[in-house]
Amino acid sequence: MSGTSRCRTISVAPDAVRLAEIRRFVEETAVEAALDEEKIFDLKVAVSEACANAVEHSGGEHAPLEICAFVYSDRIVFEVSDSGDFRVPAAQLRSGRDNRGLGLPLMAALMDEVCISKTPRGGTKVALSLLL
Amino acid sequence: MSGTSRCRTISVAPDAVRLAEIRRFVEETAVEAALDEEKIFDLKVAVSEACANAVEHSGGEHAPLEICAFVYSDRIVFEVSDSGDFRVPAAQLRSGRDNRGLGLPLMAALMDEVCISKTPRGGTKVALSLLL
Amino acid sequence: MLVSTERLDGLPLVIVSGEIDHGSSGTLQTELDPVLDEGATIILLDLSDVTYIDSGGISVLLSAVRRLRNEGWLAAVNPNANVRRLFEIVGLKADQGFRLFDDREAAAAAVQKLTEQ
Amino acid sequence: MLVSTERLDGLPLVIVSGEIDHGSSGTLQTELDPVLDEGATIILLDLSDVTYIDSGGISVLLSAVRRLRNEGWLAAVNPNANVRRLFEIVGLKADQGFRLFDDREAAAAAVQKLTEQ
Ligand SMILES: Nc1ncnc2c1ncn2[C@@H]1O[C@H](COP(=O)(O)OP(=O)(O)O)[C@@H](O)[C@H]1O
Ligand SMILES: Nc1ncnc2c1ncn2[C@@H]1O[C@H](COP(=O)(O)OP(=O)(O)O)[C@@H](O)[C@H]1O
Repeated sequence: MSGTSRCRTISVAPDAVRLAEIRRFVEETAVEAALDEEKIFDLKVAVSEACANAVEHSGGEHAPLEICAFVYSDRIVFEVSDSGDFRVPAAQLRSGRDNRGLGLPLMAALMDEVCISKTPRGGTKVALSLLL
Repeated sequence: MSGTSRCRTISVAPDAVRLAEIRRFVEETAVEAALDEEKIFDLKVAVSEACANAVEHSGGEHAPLEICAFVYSDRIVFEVSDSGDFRVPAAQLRSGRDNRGLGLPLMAALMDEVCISKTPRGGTKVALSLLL
Repeated sequence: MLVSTERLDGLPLVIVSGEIDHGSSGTLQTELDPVLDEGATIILLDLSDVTYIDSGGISVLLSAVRRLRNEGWLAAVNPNANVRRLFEIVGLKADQGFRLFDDREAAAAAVQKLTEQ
Repeated sequence: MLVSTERLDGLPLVIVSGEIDHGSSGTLQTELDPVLDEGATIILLDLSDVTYIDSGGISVLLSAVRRLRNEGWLAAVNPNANVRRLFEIVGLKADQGFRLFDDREAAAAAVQKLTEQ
């Protein structure tokens, strides 16, 4: 990764109704970085999926989600951090999981890189990168 | 990531019967890096899952899988590369997907970091990292 | 997201506008359920004014497609280029329970042709 | 991976050794299917000599658990610490169709107690 990064952060309550607001943040950042419409759409989807997972799976914590945007000269990166462990979907959930399990594959299909990592304080961070 | 890396690579035909051989490679590398038994087991599972996905989903290509091991002073990383696009599971597959969709979540739950990225030549690379 | 249901040539026509995401997809599901329950085999879904969709919305469409697949289809009308691209990525476009049309008339004509056979 | 089936106190006892992965799990499935098909409600699965398992093997166990869940359970006997940990991570340990035992006798005793009730 080359170039200096400009970093912007928002912090949002873990509720699916806030996803639209997060997408406005993605859109603004991506428009400023002069991305084309297709890439902006893909980033909105990928960030929404990561945030929807954090809302659903981070374990009923009330801690806010943090979304950080980094714009480098060759790529744009959005990091979504929550305060819960990454979990394997429970067996009960998995039967009748007809429409589940689309989120992570969709992120990976749309982005150039998706990194899922443990944060030092026991949370989960998903970093979504698109080359410019 | 600090320290010099020692890098070892193996190249294996994309066939599930070769997974045991890949695990021997993981085990040797991890034992040399003095990891404990639990971490060695977790690495074997994560690398096997990534390779099983490459075998199943990389699209019937006959190109071999490449597995590269990097040992840094603070972490060990295994990279699994195949020559197919990352794909979203097909709708047909998704109904009756009772036991599917365990691989990626298991990797993320066991590792400190999982990165899925597109390779320059249209393939998929999964990098699995464990802190030492 | 806004959603309403009308009829076109006797077929249910569900019209959606705005963003279909994990927060709003439940409302779409609630609109589609009674239409499916009353036994519709073809549903027209006008997406002209949908600006965004993700797996939240796609899950709802997949459920409908699964229920319609054996006897009919879900007809997505005029999704924008990005929405269309996403339908392709998730495999909806290749599903036999799903069809894409450029406008309502084309969808209705395809149904007409089907009933004439 | 090696697998064979015996009987203990009239119960099917499936004994596995080696590594259960995406390459070998089909063999385990093939061994379990007829046992499930003949209507067993409790299956003992001796994992003492299993050195490795991943989602390939876990999928097979989950299918069995799903079939047994309403009337009985799959009894995993003596898995090693790593295998046990994986069972916990994937939620098997908390499933009502799954039980863990330290040895065959403990498993058989639990069944005995059940039938005495
Ligand atoms: N932020 C997160 N925290 C904890 N677990 C997560 C998180 N994101 C994803 N997961 C786990 O990964 C699984 C797969 O996620 P995904 O592919 O988005 O499908 P779905 O959410 O429909 O199950 C989830 O079911 C969950 O167990
Ligand atoms: N190496 C790969 N190449 C292409 N697609 C992949 C690859 N790995 C994973 N995928 C996609 O991600 C989906 C989820 O993978 P995973 O969680 O391991 O579950 P499963 O393999 O059981 O479907 C797969 O169904 C596939 O569509």
